[in-house]
Amino acid sequence: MADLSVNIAGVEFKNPVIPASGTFGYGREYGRFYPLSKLGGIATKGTTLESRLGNLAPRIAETPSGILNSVGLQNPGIDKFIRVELPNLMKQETVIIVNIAGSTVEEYIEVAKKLEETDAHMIELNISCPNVKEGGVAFGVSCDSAAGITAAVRKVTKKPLIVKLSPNVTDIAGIAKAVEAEGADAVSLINTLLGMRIDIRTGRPVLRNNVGGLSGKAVFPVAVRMVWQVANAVKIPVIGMGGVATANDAIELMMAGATAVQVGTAMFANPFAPIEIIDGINEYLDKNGISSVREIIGSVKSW
Amino acid sequence: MADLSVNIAGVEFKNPVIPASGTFGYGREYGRFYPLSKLGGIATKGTTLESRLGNLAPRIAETPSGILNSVGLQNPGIDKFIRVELPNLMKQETVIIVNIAGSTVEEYIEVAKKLEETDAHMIELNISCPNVKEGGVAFGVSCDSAAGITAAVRKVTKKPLIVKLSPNVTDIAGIAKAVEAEGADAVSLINTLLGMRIDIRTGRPVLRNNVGGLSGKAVFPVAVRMVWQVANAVKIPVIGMGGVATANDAIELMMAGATAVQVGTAMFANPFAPIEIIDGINEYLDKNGISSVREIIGSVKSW
Amino acid sequence: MRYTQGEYRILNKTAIAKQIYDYTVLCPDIARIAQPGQFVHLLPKGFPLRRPISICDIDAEKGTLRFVFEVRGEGTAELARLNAGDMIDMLAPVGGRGFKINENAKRVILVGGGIGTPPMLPLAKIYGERAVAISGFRCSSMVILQDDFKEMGAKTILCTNDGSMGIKGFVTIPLIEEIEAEKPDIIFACGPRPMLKAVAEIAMENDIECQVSLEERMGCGVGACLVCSCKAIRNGQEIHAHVCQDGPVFNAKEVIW
Amino acid sequence: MRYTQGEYRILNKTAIAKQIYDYTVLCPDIARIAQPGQFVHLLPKGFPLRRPISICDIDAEKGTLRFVFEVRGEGTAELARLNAGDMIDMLAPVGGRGFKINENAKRVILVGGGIGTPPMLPLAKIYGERAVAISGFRCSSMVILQDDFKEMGAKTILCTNDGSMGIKGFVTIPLIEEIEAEKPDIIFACGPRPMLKAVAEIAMENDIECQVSLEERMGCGVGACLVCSCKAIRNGQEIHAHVCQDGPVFNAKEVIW
Ligand SMILES: Cc1cc2nc3c(=O)[nH]c(=O)nc-3n(C[C@H](O)[C@H](O)[C@H](O)COP(=O)(O)OP(=O)(O)OC[C@H]3O[C@@H](n4cnc5c(N)ncnc54)[C@H](O)[C@@H]3O)c2cc1C
Ligand SMILES: Cc1cc2nc3c(=O)[nH]c(=O)nc-3n(C[C@H](O)[C@H](O)[C@H](O)COP(=O)(O)OP(=O)(O)OC[C@H]3O[C@@H](n4cnc5c(N)ncnc54)[C@H](O)[C@@H]3O)c2cc1C
Ligand SMILES: Cc1cc2nc3c(=O)[nH]c(=O)nc-3n(C[C@H](O)[C@H](O)[C@H](O)COP(=O)(O)O)c2cc1C
Ligand SMILES: Cc1cc2nc3c(=O)[nH]c(=O)nc-3n(C[C@H](O)[C@H](O)[C@H](O)COP(=O)(O)O)c2cc1C
Ligand code: FES
Ligand code: FES
Repeated sequence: MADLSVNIAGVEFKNPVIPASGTFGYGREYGRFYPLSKLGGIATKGTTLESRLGNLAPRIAETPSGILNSVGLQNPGIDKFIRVELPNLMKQETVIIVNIAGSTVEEYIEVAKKLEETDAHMIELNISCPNVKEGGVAFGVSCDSAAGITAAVRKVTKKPLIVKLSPNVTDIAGIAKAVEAEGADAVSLINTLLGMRIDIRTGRPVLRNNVGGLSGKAVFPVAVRMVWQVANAVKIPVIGMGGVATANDAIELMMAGATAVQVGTAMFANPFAPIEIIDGINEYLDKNGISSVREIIGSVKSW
Repeated sequence: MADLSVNIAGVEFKNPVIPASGTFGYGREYGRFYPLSKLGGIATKGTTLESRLGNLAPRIAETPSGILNSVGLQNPGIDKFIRVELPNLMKQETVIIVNIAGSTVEEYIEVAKKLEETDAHMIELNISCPNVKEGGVAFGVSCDSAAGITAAVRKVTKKPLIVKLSPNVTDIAGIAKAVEAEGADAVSLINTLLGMRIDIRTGRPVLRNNVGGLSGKAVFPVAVRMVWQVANAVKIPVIGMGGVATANDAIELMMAGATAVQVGTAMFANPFAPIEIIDGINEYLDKNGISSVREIIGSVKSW
Repeated sequence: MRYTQGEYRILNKTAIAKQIYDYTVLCPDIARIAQPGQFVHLLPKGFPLRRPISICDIDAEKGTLRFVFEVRGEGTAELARLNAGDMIDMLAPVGGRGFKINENAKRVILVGGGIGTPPMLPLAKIYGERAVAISGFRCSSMVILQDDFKEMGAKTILCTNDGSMGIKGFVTIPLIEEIEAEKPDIIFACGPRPMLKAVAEIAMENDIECQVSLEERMGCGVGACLVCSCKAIRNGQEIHAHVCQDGPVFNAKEVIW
Repeated sequence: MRYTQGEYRILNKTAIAKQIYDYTVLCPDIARIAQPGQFVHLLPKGFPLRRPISICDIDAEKGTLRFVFEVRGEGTAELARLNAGDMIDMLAPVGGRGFKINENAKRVILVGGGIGTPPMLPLAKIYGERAVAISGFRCSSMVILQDDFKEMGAKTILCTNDGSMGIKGFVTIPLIEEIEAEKPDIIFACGPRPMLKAVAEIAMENDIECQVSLEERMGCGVGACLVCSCKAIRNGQEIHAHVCQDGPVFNAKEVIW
């Protein structure tokens, strides 16, 4: 049994595998498959100041080795989250990462302030959701706005702050450096790539929102590249995600520079994916005589 | 038999299906599967002023529903191309699109000038190749540099000028508008998305160049989205590509706004892909009582 | 309740109509707890997403489930390649709310449209002669399960759009006739949305309880990803309910059509 | 010449060693023109890329090709699921330059390393008793084709790294012995790059013609995509040759190791 623990911004994770925001609700559903305490952590569904209905259905489309989604931040609002969901989450003996979103800087600040009085372990600032009209992704695509919102939230929270980056940009490493400079304790990437499908029988976009976010195995090579670029550009830890479905994928992303990985879309086909990934990483380390998973972080030998 | 012909910048294509640059060499090899005259056109391998060796091998990696390549513009140089390859291409009774690349604006200009004295039908300006260190993609990722190079080449050529756009950008529609303003007659997209794979057995990137360009079905939803965005932003025709493997894919991309499609990676699994796509589009049109393929261009009914 | 996901043995496969297949799968743990109106979430090998398919028969004793599906796209085509003896990857039973059974109901009408017919069969099994099973199909080549409904003792009425078999026309024609003949306690329905809407309106006009099983594209199937939303009214408020968890069966009054 | 791509019937499949399979495929058009050293480009169903596999035997009369491959990753695992009677998607024959056969050669040495052994068999067929077939494997469980070489009349020498069968050590040991015993006209070799390099050096030192079959990751397989490059010297110039079209067989002198 190798040492699977990793440390991100002072927070200890028993292992580096975390279900990704938006694919795991608030943990209740997958908690009916396995004890949540097995997980390294949980990133909750993106939560906003007020409750939101999200976009109209259809909200999902299948693509080659991937999916598009356009949920659009449906959530009960931060107050109800803190009242109803957080207490249950805090009982699960795993790291709770609260993913927050908003349409204005003020909204992000308000949400972060409300979380400051809770026991939640970390905040993940979603400045990269492609499925909301105002705000959301807009903050994530320029260095200035990404830096601005990071600085603003940094002022109101002492909790470790992860900034989640959008892949729909020319220079993701530049944005990572900008948020690092403003006090982000870690970055997570990648959120979804903007995509579209059209049903040629009806001539209509499959998603009612026309476009949606691409995730799943299809995006994995883009995730590896971006994690590698960002890990080479910043000193803070990188949490990698995008198409991770197996232990080998997780190891590859960690070699590229990720300290931990998130797993999303893969759970729709295999609800046990996070558990199998944890077991698989352990097996790999044992087989290769590596005593700690931390040894593989950023270990890629680039040409 | 429906009317499959389309017109791009005054050039008549007998059908809207064109093998993509870099995947079809100069036509000789696939010409041993079927007469090249069946094709709407041919986009040649990217050609530079001097001959180039390209990157070291391995230059290809497989990914879920896609591939990464890092060929890096290996080519015999424009003079040899004009002397040895172009005469053969011009005999094939199809539209010849010469894809050109370079490291400096001057190099692009020189290449375009040399082509001016030939019979080649169109020029495709590759400002988006991710596999060369200097130039190449650098021109394609900012509006200013994309506009600048388009303007410079525009001055030296009367041939219809297609500018090929990079998907590795925050705002592809903005770049399309910028090159349109400088006299591009059409845009083609998408070139490859930058990606990476690591062989976890060796800890080495699979590609000797570390990173490479992602193409194939995996990128199709990104291509549909970008074609749709660009077609809604510019008045010049859009040539769509990225993961097209079947007639249905081609129809979907045309509904999104493409006047023609290019087909690349799909040929590696199925050398007859372009021919099957042409036949399939014809069948679809006949079955749906549509008399011309032009009716489906941009016909998507967005929500 | 814990969710179950795994590979289960296919005991039987029958082609029952053009591109429509009928499977029986051995899964005692699931058969013991599955309820009418719930569904199974099937993984076509190699695909990113599972396919939701209604449960068509539950045999707790034999430990089997039965479901019937039509090949529509690539995923169902892949599933249809599986044969008796093969294993199928199933997440089941899913669906937070199946049909609400009123044991005391004296007369119920089951309305199934096309591939929405299968989930009506467990209801026919429960209500037997108290049930009228109205099924509508596009044409005779798509007709399924009529003998099964008869076997359960239900009055079995068949419609086809083109009149190639049974009554020519929509299910609403015999539905209205049956209501006029004797008002039922409940109408259960599953099928294309326009059909469900028409049935719901008829139920409303006649003040009859109506339970509809809805379809929506799904991700997780268990309530975690929120993709399978449908507009509904609850406690006077418009909400985006989730078909997999808040349904797939809804009281027709809750649905915003 | 036209290229041929299509689905061909598998006549026979045999597991000949751990994870190594031997296929015979009916493809008269291809068998008629295929040459030793060429390969077939096989598509595992659903994969973006084909897999290059050397031709191991050509029977123009029966219209069959034979090839042998080891399961290395997901693509070869998918191919290995195919059985006799199934169809296989094949683009063949590919390889612009196979082995250059000198009919007059009196003595040739064939050096095969591991899964590089199969392409040596067509040469043994041609040269018969004039050939010495040296094969090297990691261990006894991976040994293949030794009886086939004997059947062709070749002097058959086996090495394993761990000595679990035949000579313990590398193929270069018997190679040097055989050269010393009697200098051959040509050495043909296929196998891992370090082995090829060692063989090439020995050939160079002894001034013997040496033809090596190289491996590189491929896209199109026909010379169009330029991904399968290898550094070579031609006309005194360093070039990036393409294994699929300029090879897979190269004169060892051309290769930059
Ligand atoms: C609760 C529920 C019960 C169902 N019961 C049955 C049944 O008993 N028998 C039957 O034949 N069909 C049933 N369906 C419909 C069935 O799920 C779809 O026909 C099937 O998912 C189509 O998959 P495909 O691979 O053929 O199509 P594709 O078009 O390739 O599928 C692409 C994606 O869209 C989704 N999708 C496409 N059509 C539908 C649809 N109508 N509903 C939901 N998702 C869709 C697929 O699941 C997949 O994610 C049910 C749907 C739901 C939601
Ligand atoms: C000309 C030639 C002849 C060959 N002949 C044989 C043979 O007769 N028997 C045999 O067992 N093997 C042979 N090989 C090697 C064989 O092609 C690879 O083992 C196979 O492609 C691996 O595929 P995979 O799906 O198992 O591996 P994966 O790792 O899943 O493959 C991923 C990608 O890398 C490529 N790749 C991986 N390893 C190699 C390799 N060594 N060479 C080329 N591409 C590779 C694959 O083709 C695929 O595109 C030959 C290779 C070449 C170039
Ligand atoms: C249905 C769905 C909903 C998502 N919702 C959110 C969200 O609320 N907040 C967020 O930061 N990311 C959200 N994401 C993005 C994922 O957290 C993750 O970044 C992305 O899906 C890539 O990982 P994957 O390929 O493993 O799914 C969502 C993704 C999916 C598929
Ligand atoms: C092996 C390979 C080489 C390529 N070379 C070029 C090139 O020289 N110039 C260019 O503009 N695009 C080049 N491309 C990009 C393709 O033309 C195309 O834009 C991309 O592959 C997406 O289409 P596809 O998914 O159909 O392959 C190359 C692509 C591949 C796979
Ligand atoms: S499918 Fe995930 S919530 Fe319904
Ligand atoms: S594989 Fe395409 S040129 Fe060799």
